[in-house]
Amino acid sequence: MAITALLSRDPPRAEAELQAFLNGRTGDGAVVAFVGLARDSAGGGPVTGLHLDHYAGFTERSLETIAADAGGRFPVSDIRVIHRCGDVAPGEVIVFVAVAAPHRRAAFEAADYLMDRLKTEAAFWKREDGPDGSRWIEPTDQDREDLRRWSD
Amino acid sequence: MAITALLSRDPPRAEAELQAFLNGRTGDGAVVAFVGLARDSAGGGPVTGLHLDHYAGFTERSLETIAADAGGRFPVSDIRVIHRCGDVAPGEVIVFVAVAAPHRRAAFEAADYLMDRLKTEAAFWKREDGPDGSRWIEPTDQDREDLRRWSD
Amino acid sequence: MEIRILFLGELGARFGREHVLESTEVLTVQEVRRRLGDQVEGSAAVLTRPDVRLAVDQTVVPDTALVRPDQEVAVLPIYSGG
Amino acid sequence: MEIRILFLGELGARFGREHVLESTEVLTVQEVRRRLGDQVEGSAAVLTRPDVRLAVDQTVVPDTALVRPDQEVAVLPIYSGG
Repeated sequence: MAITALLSRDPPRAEAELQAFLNGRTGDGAVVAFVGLARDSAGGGPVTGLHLDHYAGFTERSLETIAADAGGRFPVSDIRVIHRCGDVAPGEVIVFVAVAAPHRRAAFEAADYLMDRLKTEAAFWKREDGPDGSRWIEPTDQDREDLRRWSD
Repeated sequence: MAITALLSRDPPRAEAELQAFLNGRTGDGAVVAFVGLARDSAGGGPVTGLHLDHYAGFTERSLETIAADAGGRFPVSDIRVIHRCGDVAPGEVIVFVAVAAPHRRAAFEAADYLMDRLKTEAAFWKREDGPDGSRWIEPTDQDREDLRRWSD
Repeated sequence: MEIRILFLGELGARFGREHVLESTEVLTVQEVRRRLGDQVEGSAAVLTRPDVRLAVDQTVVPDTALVRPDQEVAVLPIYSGG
Repeated sequence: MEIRILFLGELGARFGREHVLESTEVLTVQEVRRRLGDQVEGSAAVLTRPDVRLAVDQTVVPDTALVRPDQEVAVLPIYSGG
């Protein structure tokens, strides 16, 4: 099993990542990819950009822990997580997650789990910028509820 | 909402499809892509290839119905389904599904639902070829069980 | 007049994909099953199975539906899914 | 000797990202919170909040943990997630 989790200042290139992840894969029947994009609005107001603050080293380890936990929890073959930090424009990729598995149920569940963990437990501090100023974000109630689905 | 469901004799080019699906997308936070690949083994034995028989016109409509049902059931923005027919070699893409939505839960659920329906109700007849001959396939018990998760 | 018959999937592989049923009358799907079973050697048993469905002009129909001589009938074993 | 301090996220934006706490002794995390609150204007209240956690050399630790003068302390508001 190959599990990689990377932090990137540049936007992950989802199509190239997917192609590399698929290449030569003959034992797995299922690949699920999740691409998280920066939206141009939130809570009814326009968003002109995001800033994802991180703590060098610490944030990378939070990504690695989440990816490793997914690999230990589901019967999957490979996991790849690439998460953006720094300034993000609307429409740009924030996160790319790919999971390969022999069967699709495990691939779907692992990707879903990865995103629920990443949206609450990845060590980022997110600022949304809009025409009326900036605000720092916390996980939504929905995010916390999603995460509780996986509690043992 | 744009819902497309296509039948293709050529392998869907997952990376190009994903790129086109992401391009210019600023209102959606989530894209889930599923790529189904032909495995090189099944039930313990090697598989040298698949043949997906279809009924021209009828099979396309079964794909369109499944995609439309997903669009009606989940709060998603766009759905794209490309399904292979004909001869498929191990490692080749059988099906590409992409779903975009403002929020990730709907994108995951719609993709999951699409695959459960496609694996049981898409009008294909699949033959697995191996060194000991060929056999025609029916949905597995797991496939039928997965589908029941969505019954109202 | 003839009804064009298509056998899909394994049935096409076993019995040949395309057949023609000569008919000048309107038949029920039930009658099409029986006549096909008589005409296509070895197919009678499989054609009585309820999980082998028939589509008339691309629409799956019950055994009581009618088939005109110029229509197309497809014999559909259970789908494998994609 | 000095303890290097990093304020992350909103706290970095409000109070400045990097600070230095002069110290020649081993302090508890609790003491680091208090001294920082005294030193960085306006930060005292937020530094007592239990959801503001401190990491010593990149590991989140309880308030009873010890900080040596050559270590790095990060002040972590609640994560937004990615």
